[in-house]
Amino acid sequence: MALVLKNSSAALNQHSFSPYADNGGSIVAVAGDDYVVIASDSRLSTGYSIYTRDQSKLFKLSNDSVLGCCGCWCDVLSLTKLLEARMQMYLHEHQKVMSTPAISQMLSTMLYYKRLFPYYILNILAGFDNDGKGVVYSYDPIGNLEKSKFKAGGSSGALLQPVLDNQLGLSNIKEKPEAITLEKALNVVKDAFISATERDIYTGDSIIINIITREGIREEKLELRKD
Amino acid sequence: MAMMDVQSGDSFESFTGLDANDWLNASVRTGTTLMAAEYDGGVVIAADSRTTMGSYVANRVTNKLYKITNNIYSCRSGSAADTQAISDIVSYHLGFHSIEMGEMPLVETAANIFREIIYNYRESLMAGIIVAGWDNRKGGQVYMVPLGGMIMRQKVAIGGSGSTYIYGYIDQEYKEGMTKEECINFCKRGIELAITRDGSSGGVARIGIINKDSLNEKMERRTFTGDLHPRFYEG
Amino acid sequence: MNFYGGTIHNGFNDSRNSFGGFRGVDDYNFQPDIDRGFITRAHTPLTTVTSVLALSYEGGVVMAADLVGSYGSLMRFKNCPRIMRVNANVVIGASGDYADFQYLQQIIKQKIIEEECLDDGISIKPRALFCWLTRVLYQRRSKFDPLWNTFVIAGLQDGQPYISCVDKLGTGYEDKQVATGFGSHLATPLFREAVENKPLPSKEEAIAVVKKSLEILFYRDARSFDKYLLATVDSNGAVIEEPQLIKPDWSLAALTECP
Amino acid sequence: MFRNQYDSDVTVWSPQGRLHQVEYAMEAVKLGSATIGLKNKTHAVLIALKRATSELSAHQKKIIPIDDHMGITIAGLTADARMLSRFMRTECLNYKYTHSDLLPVGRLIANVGNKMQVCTQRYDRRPYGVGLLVAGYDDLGPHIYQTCPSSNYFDCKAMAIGARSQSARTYLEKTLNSFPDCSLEELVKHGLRALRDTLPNEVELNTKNVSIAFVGKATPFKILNEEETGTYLTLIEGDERRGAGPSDEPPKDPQPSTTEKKDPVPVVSMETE
Amino acid sequence: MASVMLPVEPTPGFSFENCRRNEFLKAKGYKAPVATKTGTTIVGCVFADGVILGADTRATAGSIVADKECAKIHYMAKNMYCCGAGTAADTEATTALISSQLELHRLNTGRVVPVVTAATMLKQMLFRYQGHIGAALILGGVDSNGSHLYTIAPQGSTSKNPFTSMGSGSLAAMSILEKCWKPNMTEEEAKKVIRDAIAAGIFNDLGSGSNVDLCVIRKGSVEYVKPYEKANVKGTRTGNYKFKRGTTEVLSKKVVPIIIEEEIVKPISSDSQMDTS
Amino acid sequence: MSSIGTGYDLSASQFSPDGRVFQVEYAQKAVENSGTVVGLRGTDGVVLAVEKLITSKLYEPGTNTRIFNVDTHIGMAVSGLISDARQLVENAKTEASNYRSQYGNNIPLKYLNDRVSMYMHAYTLYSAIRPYGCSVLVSSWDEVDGPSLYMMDPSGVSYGYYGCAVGKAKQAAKTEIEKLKLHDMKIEDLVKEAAKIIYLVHDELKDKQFELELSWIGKNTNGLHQRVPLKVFQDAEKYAKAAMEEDSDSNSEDM
Repeated sequence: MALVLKNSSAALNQHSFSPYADNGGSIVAVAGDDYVVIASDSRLSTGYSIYTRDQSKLFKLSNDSVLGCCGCWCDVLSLTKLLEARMQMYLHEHQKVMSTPAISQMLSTMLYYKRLFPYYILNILAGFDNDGKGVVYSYDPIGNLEKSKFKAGGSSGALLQPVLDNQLGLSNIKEKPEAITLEKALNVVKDAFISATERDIYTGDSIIINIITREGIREEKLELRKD
Repeated sequence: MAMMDVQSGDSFESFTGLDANDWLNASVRTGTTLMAAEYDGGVVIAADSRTTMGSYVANRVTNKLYKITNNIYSCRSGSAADTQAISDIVSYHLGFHSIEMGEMPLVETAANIFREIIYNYRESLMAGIIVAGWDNRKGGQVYMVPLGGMIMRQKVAIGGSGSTYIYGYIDQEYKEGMTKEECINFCKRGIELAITRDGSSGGVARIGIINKDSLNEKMERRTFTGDLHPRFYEG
Repeated sequence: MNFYGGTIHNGFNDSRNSFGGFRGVDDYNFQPDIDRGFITRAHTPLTTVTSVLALSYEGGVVMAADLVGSYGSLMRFKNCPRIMRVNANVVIGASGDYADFQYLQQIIKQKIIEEECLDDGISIKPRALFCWLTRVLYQRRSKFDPLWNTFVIAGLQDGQPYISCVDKLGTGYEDKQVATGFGSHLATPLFREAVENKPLPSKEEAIAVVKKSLEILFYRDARSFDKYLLATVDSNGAVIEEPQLIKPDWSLAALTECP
Repeated sequence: MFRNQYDSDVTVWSPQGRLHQVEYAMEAVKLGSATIGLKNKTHAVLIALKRATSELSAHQKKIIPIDDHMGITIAGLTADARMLSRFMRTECLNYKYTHSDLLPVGRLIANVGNKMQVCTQRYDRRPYGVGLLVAGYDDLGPHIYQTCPSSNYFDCKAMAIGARSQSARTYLEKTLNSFPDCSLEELVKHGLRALRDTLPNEVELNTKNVSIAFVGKATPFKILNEEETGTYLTLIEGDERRGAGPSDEPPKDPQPSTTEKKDPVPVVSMETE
Repeated sequence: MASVMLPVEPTPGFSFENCRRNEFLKAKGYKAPVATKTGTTIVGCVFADGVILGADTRATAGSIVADKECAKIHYMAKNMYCCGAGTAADTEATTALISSQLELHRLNTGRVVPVVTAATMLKQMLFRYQGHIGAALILGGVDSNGSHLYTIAPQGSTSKNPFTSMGSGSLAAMSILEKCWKPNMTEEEAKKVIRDAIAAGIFNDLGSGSNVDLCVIRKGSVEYVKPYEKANVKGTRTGNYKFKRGTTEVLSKKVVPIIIEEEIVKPISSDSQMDTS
Repeated sequence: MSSIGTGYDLSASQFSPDGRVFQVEYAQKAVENSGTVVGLRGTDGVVLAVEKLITSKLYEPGTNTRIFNVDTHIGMAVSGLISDARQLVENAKTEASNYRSQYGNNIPLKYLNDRVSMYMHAYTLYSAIRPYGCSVLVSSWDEVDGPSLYMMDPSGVSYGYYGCAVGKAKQAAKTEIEKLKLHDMKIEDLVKEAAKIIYLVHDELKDKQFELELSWIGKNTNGLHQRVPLKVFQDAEKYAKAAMEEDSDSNSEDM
């Protein structure tokens, strides 16, 4: 889902103010039956410069839900802060932590609330659905929610998604194994990012991977090309 | 020259000069402060050494005093490409012309060839040039050929974006019949004053002295490096 | 989502304010909810200031910024300090529109005075100031009336060197080094050389790298100046030193052939 | 003797310079069941006696979490407490949103105090008829704060409010100096003993009517479940009970009574110091 | 007989036939396509016995890396090389054109071609097209009167300096050059400075990447090292992405034979050959 | 107190037949029920001293402080209903903050004093709200105007003082103050004298425990209002206690 953004540096030149910026970055999430994996690159950029090489775009919302956001980083900060506040209010109100499906619905409404001045963000929420199976919810900037088993998005979303479709979706492959193991998911995610880094200048530096299982969230890091 | 130096054509961009990415698609400009002044026995020409792309200094040790012939130099301000191309063409014409005439080229002739080119192509050129030199007919001469393509002989001429800040200085300090050293200090101080106020000027002050000796040897040059600049009022 | 009720001025330096769309709180001291009368439209920067540099070192941080306020290409104001000492372990620097910086400086000063008056032994930490600043800038950005600045916050967060940066949209990030404006192109390579995948430099090394970067910025940034302020924050507190001069080397001029 | 004329509105000063409506509001705190707050160097503990309106009904909720680093127990009109706790929760959320840091406890209490004061000065509002014990932890360490309907608040080493809380206070005053160096477990035991002193003879502490919560340096505010409460209760099984004061004589509010030569010592005095 | 199929031999140089049409479309508000600006880092510096040029090897199309191993240091003459930044096609064509003219010039004059000649030819060509040819060049070479380094901007301005950098990574490179360059460096020292400058561009500028190419030009000898240093290596992928035969299911099969309708044989007679003398 | 119980003293918007507004007087009575507060102004600074009564051993030492910083250059000591007083402190802080944001410098004390006393007075006009039950001392010092000390009481009336006292032992404290030649006393001496007065007027019997609070502002603090440093505080307390012994043996004056 390409972020349609006019070239902000050109706009800045004529000193008309644009409230948006494209700070790059990509997110990939893969859900299995008893696990869900979500990964983001750690490069925050603007134009041809790198702001920082070490910015995680994954936000731990609860022990079984992690949100990956990239795109306009000022919107990402605002949305995630608001989300964390809303979740704490839910906890106070209902004395229980929000489930992933509940978060997914709330996030959708929060995005649509700003329909006429959107958050320019690619959101991918990873967690467990109501019957305990791994699930990936992905959104467009104004809250259109889609549930799936795997999803890629961000500046190199177009490069990553076909790899996932083939390797995880097993499209056009005759004998399909009955389930994708966590091993396989991790390998595909890492390899997809390595390939994306080759061809997308906004993706690189390193990947941060959150592996979410019933036991909790484990974090892995993998170095990528720094150019 | 009353109007704000239009050299910063993309004025808005360099006007604020804020956006660090403006150099990505900026054309090369010589922001520049130029001076040329007659003295008893010749002329002194002076310029700063900064060329900018937007607000990025593309070259901090530029030579803006461009040789046309041994005894005639042009001081370039405005688009680097335009002023270089024009100076090369004039230099070609004048070389050809002086061979035909069999005598040393006149400063006035050079100035008029500049005027001819800049006037006829005024829509597509951005060049503010001071032509200065010495010839045996009229001695030391300074000609001002600004953007519109007019021509004006002056005792002392200043040009480039930095010149706006030293009008007061030259009006007060210029005296006729200065000695060579007096004229050099007059020009050097002018450039230094402009450098401290104009963002598009900087680096070192390059000075050239043209007189009757310049006919056969290289023009005498002096360079006053940045660290020796005096510090003026910095309120 | 208009986060702060009331005008920006007294909106955000009053933590009792309502929260987003949740009017859960009844404001016990009447707060004039006047919006500023005139239309808020993005103004263009006029007097602008150039790069801010900040680099971490073992046990502290150093920040540097020159002293000129450019009015377009005119170096109009040569005494524009833009590194502000917030408290004993936080300094904040700004590039961009100098008027916007002065406006926000007043508000931060007032926020600090209120803390000092409380005299409860707690003073704002750099990350809190950074987060507060992102909210202020994001709100102004959302009203299309931005504070046209990039701020760099440097200090000690729980004893560890801390540097963060926010631009006029509210895009904020933390790193071991930051350079804004032209510094992001000219100083960042030298800063990354000094801190990336190696232990933090010593205080002297860090200051040397910063001074070399200032020198290169003076050569290459047409809106820079050779007089600057240097601030350090470490165990002996936040110190902004007296203005210092860059010592440039123009020997290159002689090497360029001039026919 | 002049109380009846001057005790109807909160905007009326009595000739002796007292606000009777506010003093009556202080009484409401005593209607709530007893609750105790105490702290050592690293933790702040809240212990509350939960009362069930009848055998059939569940026990009321006495301890309300505010944020990761703070929680409160209430004594008095629970509805008023709900409003105050909602205000405190919102303030903490605001501060976390704008500063990504925890709101220092003292500052929030000051805000709560100022918010409550408005209702003691205006005709159209009545004072909040509830006292809070606030346990919190911030850069300055653990805190126990007490707020009163008079909108005054106190930074305490330990405190007890609610029905028959005077006997708990006496216990606390005696063991006060040992608190700073107590372990968390020791601290909770002291609290439970103090709470037990407030019980009328026929009532015993059990996992149903006791609620324990604590907050500390690395421990976010936590209310113990029944099972955890049980383990602490068994720890104080052995200690003999110090006799509680006469069960229904409401002990003096911690504030001193202002002795008025002419006026008989009023049941309740307004702390005016 | 020129059948309609045969392409008409195009006249040399640029074709201007579409200019009037383009103006017409622009008047209608149609936005002309923008030649994608490619990022690059190219540097050059003079040292004791010659000139060293350096370049990265990434060509970008927008935000996508089009070529990871492209060569940006172009041959101009035996004693001269030229790095190009800006629009890849323009740098390629411009340097090739001038290189061929330099060869003719060398044959006509019988002498080593001076570097200033190449600089002048390049600047006059670029000036003629007023910057529409997006080529930013760094020309380095050694000739009879020493080693020279020229920077030529797309509009046609030139400058002659002991060190320089161009392209989107030029500022990153320039910070290293300003820090490390010294007059009369040895070849080893100069190579290190050039390598560091390009590396600064590769790692800090998104428009530049992959490897460092380097070209040392001394009096009478040239050493063009490509790659001088592979600054970045592709991550090793753990999965294997070869599909064994039969992975893709064959759903249906259909064979269509080729029918030959007519066969014509045309003999070529031997007497119509070219006149030779 | 002739019209107690006559019904003319039930709201601040009522005059009694003899022209008095009793609610204000009752509010002033509330001030007298609280600990004594003393303010002393010398040649080069102002000292504020408070007898903060301790009502329970369960409280932390610093609780219920009665001395506040309104701004960096203004101190405020309060007596009477402390929760009312805190509201006034908040109001004064806002005034000082608004002044600085509009005029760019520190609010002069006499102007702040006007603003806050008018604010207090507003609460003495209507029946829907009651007067503030506290008296407030404000102190400041600056290069040009030197030290200044004001006191505002529930009626909203305020005067500048060299020395003033409010609260429980107001009268006793005033007699002590009148003994001092404030005109030519330095701030270091004022601190000792203020501590002495508080200790002197403190009524051992009725309010067993109290905590002395001391703050000063003057040339020596270059215009910053601060708590008195520990060393100076301890010396002042020693001086006060010593003065108490002399006083109790000589036993000449009555309490």
